[in-house]
Amino acid sequence: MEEIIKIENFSLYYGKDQALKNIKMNIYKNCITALIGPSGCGKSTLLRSINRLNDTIDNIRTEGDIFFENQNIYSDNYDIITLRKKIGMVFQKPNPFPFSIYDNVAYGPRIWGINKKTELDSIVEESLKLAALWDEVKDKLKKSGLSLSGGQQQRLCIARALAVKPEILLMDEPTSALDPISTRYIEELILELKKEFTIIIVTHNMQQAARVSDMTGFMYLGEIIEYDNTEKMFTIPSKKLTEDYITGRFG
Amino acid sequence: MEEIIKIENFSLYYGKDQALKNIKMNIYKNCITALIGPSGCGKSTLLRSINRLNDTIDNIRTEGDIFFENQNIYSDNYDIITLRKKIGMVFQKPNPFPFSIYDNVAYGPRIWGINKKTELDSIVEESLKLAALWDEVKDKLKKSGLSLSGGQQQRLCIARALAVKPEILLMDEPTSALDPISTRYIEELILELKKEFTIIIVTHNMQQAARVSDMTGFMYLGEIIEYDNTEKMFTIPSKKLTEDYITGRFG
Amino acid sequence: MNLESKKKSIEKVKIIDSFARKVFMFSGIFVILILVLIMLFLLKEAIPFFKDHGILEFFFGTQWDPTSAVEEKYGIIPLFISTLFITIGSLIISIPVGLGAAIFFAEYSKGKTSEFIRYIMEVLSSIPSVVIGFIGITLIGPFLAEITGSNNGFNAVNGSILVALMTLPTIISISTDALKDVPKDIKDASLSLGSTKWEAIIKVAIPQAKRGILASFMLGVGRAVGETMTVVMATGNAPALPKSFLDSVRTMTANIAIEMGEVPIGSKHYHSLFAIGLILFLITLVINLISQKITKRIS
Amino acid sequence: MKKSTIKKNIIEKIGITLVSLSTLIVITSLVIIFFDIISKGYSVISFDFFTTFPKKNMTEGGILPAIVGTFYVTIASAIFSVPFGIMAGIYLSEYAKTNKFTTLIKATIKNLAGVPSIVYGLFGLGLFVTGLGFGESVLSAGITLGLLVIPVIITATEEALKRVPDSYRDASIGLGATKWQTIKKVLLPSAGPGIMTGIILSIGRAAGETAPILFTGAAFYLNSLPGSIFDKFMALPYHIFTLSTQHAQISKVRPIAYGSTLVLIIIVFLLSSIAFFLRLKLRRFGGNK
Amino acid sequence: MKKIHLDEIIEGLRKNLIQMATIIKESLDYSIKSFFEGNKNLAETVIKNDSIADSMENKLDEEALAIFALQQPIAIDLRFVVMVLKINNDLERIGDLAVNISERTIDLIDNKYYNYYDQLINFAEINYISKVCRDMVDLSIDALINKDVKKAREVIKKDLIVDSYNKSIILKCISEIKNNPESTEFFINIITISKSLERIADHTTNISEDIIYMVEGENIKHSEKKFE
Amino acid sequence: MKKIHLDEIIEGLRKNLIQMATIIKESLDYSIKSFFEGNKNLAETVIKNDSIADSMENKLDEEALAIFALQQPIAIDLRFVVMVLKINNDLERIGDLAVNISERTIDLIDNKYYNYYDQLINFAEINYISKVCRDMVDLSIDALINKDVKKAREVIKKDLIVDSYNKSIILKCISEIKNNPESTEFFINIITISKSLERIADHTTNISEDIIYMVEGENIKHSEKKFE
Ligand SMILES: Nc1ncnc2c1ncn2[C@@H]1O[C@H](COP(=O)(O)OP(=O)(O)OP(=O)(O)O)[C@@H](O)[C@H]1O
Ligand SMILES: Nc1ncnc2c1ncn2[C@@H]1O[C@H](COP(=O)(O)OP(=O)(O)OP(=O)(O)O)[C@@H](O)[C@H]1O
Ligand SMILES: [Mg+2]
Ligand SMILES: [Mg+2]
Ligand SMILES: O=P([O-])([O-])[O-]
Repeated sequence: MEEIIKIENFSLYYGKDQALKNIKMNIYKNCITALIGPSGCGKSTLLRSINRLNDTIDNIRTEGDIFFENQNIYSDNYDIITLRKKIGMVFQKPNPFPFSIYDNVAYGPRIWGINKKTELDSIVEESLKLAALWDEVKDKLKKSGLSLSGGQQQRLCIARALAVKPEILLMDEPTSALDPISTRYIEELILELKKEFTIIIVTHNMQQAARVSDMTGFMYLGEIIEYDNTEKMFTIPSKKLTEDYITGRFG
Repeated sequence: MEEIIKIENFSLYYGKDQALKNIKMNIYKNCITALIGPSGCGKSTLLRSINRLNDTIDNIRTEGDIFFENQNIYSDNYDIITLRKKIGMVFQKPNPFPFSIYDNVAYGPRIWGINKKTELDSIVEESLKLAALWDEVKDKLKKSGLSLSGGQQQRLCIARALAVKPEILLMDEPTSALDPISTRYIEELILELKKEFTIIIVTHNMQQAARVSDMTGFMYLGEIIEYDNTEKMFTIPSKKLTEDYITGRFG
Repeated sequence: MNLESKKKSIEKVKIIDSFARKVFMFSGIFVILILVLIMLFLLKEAIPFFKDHGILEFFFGTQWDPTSAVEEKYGIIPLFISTLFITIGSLIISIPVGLGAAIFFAEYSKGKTSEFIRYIMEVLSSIPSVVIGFIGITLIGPFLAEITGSNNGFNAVNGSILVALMTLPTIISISTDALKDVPKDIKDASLSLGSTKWEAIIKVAIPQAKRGILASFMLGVGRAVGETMTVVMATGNAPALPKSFLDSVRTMTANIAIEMGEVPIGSKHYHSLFAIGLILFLITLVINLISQKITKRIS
Repeated sequence: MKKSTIKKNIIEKIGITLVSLSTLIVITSLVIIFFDIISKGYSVISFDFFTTFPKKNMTEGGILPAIVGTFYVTIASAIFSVPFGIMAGIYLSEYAKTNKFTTLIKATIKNLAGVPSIVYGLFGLGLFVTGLGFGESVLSAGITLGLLVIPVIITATEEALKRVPDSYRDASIGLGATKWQTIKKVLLPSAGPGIMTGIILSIGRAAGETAPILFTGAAFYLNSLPGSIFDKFMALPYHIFTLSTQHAQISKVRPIAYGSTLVLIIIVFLLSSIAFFLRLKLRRFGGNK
Repeated sequence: MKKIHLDEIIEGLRKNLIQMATIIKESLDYSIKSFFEGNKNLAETVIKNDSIADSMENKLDEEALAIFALQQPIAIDLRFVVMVLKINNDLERIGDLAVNISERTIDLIDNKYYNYYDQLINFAEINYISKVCRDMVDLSIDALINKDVKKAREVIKKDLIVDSYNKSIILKCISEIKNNPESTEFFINIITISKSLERIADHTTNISEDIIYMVEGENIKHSEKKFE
Repeated sequence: MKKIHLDEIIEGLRKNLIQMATIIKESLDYSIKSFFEGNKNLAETVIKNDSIADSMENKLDEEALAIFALQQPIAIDLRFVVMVLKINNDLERIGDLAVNISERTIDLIDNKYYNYYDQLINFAEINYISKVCRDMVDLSIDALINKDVKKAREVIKKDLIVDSYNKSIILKCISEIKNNPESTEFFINIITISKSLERIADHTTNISEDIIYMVEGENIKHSEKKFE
């Protein structure tokens, strides 16, 4: 398997609090990697370190490197704007912009200077198809994105992320605000998207990690305790801590 | 098994929308009964019909009867205030009052005219012990209930409900706002409480219904589709709809 | 979308971004400076008076008569007491009525009605103070005169009623919001323990909304203290120490409004008015700080 | 039913009666105010009332200069306060680092919103009228009113931006947008109605304020409309004030006073209605908490 | 590393189980054929191929375990996976028993125990039992493929026939041995083969019970309902 | 609150499995005893008690299934429940084989096949094999109770011994039959018993492999590592 991201001895501090401790981890291409662990263990922080979205927070400090396409994204002069284009993100709560469905998806391409209607049209259609939403919304692209149901909104957000043709998709608990049926839809979509994208997903839902991911990383107190293929993690984890956590015998 | 509640041909309308359709269902004493079903199928509505908390909503209309202690709680002149004392409720989000831990638990007894300090003290202690929270808070009863963690808050709410010595506890997705570890704690608490109380729990989490309940009712579009003992429901449900829902093959 | 060919436009976008940052920073700092300036200016214009006149007499003097032929008196006490009369008088009316109405709006009105009520409050709060003052002159004054038997109704009672009208919308809308922000859950929790709805409101909702309600009172105080035109128009404006609510009063704000038009610029009298302005500023500052402290703890 | 339950129910009845009474008091007051002003003011309202100057020592004629003056001074205040208010609001909410200094600034601005308007009047007199030598003029009064409402606009902008969920910012930045692009394309459109509401309310406030313009430019009577921003002006609220308290023949000008009051009330009523419905729409549409 | 929706995963598991069944059925066919035809090569093939069945069994077990761990099946899915685990085990045993038969066949051939074919001709029952056994295997695999409860019940009924053939074969062998002690090895081998066939029939019965459980959710093992 | 519900359920399952094992062990002990002592009553008890084992097997299966459905175990818990399913199956087979032994014993007693005890004395191997078999059962149950991988590996090693005893027993029986055709029934029964014991040993080996898998997470079935 080809490595697409290499995290090397990466640490992150919020002010004086160390939220990530010496993370070492390789993310493989076209794999779904799940991050699990108790609340506050640093899953979201790690995810947001990969597209440098943490930069928007004051008072943050990092050590170590994260390599993407063999370049250290934490080196000076690294082009973060382009990085964020290549690494899309989907959030916990569906957060479509208060625009029409079309404009939501077209937002990214427009930001990136695409304004030709025909070109935008085809990007919008393609992205919505990829996100398995096209059939449901193709007749109401002008309607507000907020008029959709929760699950559809989340797929719209996925389409929006896909519209700038990223290579990696980061998902931070993408189904925790959804009901079980929408959750299943999104999970299947994720499995579908794997063919073309590399996906990293943070989830509180152990079964979800089990169902969708190829690799699973278990984090605890800012560290990666165990990182292995999912089947192994859920049948024969090698660390006691992992086993205790996934079997609900924690604390 | 002794029946504690009998729901007979109960229907409920919000204005013109029928939210519950001809529900027939007996709740058994000292059993944990779980209600599952897709979003909007009427689980919460049914739950709130049992302690007549739906009365707070305008424009509501009911048909049919619910019997508690062999009295129809929907008959005229039925003493709802006392009914609610006998049927406690725990909500989705932990919602302690903005008082001290002590005053939270003492609230119910005080409402019911108990003001003697010694008496209150013993009720508070007893209720907190029942809710498996005593050890964690006994040294800080004067602290605000809001200073506790989410899981502790929920147990405080349970203690608060127990303090008026109800016979039945209604729980509406009591762990959906909690992390998996706090969820486990609450689940174990629920199993513990079964010895003394009858519990009805609404949950979105199928595994939770499986883990804690003795009886499970599957609702769909305002109807009870199947109601049987939990083991049966999760191994050999008799209705195709139930099987589709619990195995995630819905819609 | 060929990324490499967009490299240039990325550069452009970045330049625009940093330009925008500078513009916002500049205007932000500019506005902030101006606001700071106000405070400094008040201070600057007030200081000559204190230097010249001394602080003690200003604060403890019981007579305000700057234009006296005999001896100019700059005692703020009558003005201060007047302000106190109006503030307390208005709050005596507006707090119970406001809280009562807020409870009604938040808990006992529903759907369309509650939206309509919110609208009414907004309209009420937007009525300019001159209009209220005008009502004081034309409606309430004569009415008070009739029932008290005095020759006109321009006194502290009139002012209090009018200022109460001005503070009511603030108190009602903020208290209503605070009560409405109380999660339904928590009231349901109370009901499900066997309380009546009233008990749930009094024992749970109000404690929960306590800070918001208190903040609304504080803002009411702020408004009452700072109200100018209404008081100028409806309280008679006698600069003497009031003895009862039926006396005519002259609040600090009214005093500035009445005298500022007539004073020679740069005179001691002129600076004395700035001194009153500074005091007003400080009083409202304290009130605001308190209310901010209260509200901050809510979130 | 149990005794305790009966007692609870009686207490509840009394409580409901009391709060209903309070509500009745509030609504009745408003009705009385409107009824009084409308009933006594509508008779003087005519086309001429809006288009002519006052006559015969203001016992007759219209209120054209007062309306125009109010319009001018309100516009002047808006020109000054709106752009700076919005930009400062954006700066504080989006750019300023969260530290003690920023917190202090925000607190100060909130405080300034609560400072009595007469104090602004003092400041305007001291700085613009005399200090900077603008004299009593549209300009001095406009800037004074502008300063009065700037905190309102800043706060409204800030709050409207704060209501835009962080996830919008994250989503936009996550797609590779710059901060400015995010503000322009996502935040402002989302916060727009909220900011707009703030602006309209502050315009209403500026139009109705009397105290700040008392000594910064409002005139008792002028026989011409202001020709430049350095001219004095008549203003509707000030006009009402003078007619009802300063005029020698109070009873003679009373109808005109009523008419002016009615006009002023209608203006602010319209403005606050617009603001209200804007906010309503915002709440319905946005749901973006 | 491939992940698909639960239905597809279940379908994959089913396919693999059917493949396993096919392998086992072939093994059994060959072993019976080798026995009747005295075909040593064929018998050796059966023995050699057993490792394929073994590794297939392991693979299926692992797959089922992975489904438990990763998909957490319930209701019909759960019953299916549990059934796979059990049927897998039965199939593997049938494979082993086919190997037994082949081993006995080789023994018979290698040691040229006399009157080989003649004796078999006298033994109608050994022919019958192997035919019924093969039928049962076919039927149970059919039942598995088509979730056909009727066929599964047929299998269960046939088990009694096999038992009675087995008994009479053993008795016959004993009397043959007594008549002609020189044929002891031969007939003991025949007994072993017959017993193996009887065990195979038992295992097809188990499989059928599992299929019924899976489809109808009713456990009829060790119960009186078995022959309904 | 440290207590964990799942732990209790798992513990309950373990207890029931151990109880099942105890029942089976007793069955086996009795059947071997009845064989050597020619105690028909004892043999009949074994047969009668088999239904207890059968219902126990069903109960355990159902329990395991309920755990899958209701608790959705993963990792160690999952391995444990799967192991229970398998061991349960093996135990039940051991029980069946014990019944087989008892049936043969009764046959031997009823038909008064001659020289009963004398023949047994000549047969050291039948004594040995039953002893080793019982040891294996004991050891594997011990391994199960104490999650003792070492003991489980011991069991697996002993399987080879049993196989060789079984072979020599069969050869010996054949030669006895040839010498004395009248004893055919007797020796064929002995062969059956020996084979049953050999199968029992096989099942204890399975059990041990499952225990190793549960504890160490390593599947050694059909693998070369088996005898390490
Ligand atoms: N902006 C921030 N400033 C300061 N500390 C923060 C910030 N964001 C997160 N933290 C802290 O960093 C740690 C890791 O937080 P993070 O959100 O990454 O956890 P998480 O594993 O995603 O948790 P959850 O499952 O609850 O989302 C926590 O202790 C948290 O309190
Ligand atoms: N106060 C109300 N007024 C009008 N309709 C309502 C009200 N509350 C619920 N409903 C409607 O009644 C139906 C049942 O709602 P209910 O909340 O009982 O569902 P639920 O099964 O609890 O859903 P969820 O799992 O999302 O909590 C839904 O269609 C809902 O829209
Ligand atoms: Mg997180
Ligand atoms: Mg609900
Ligand atoms: O493995 P068995 O053939 O003895 O069940």
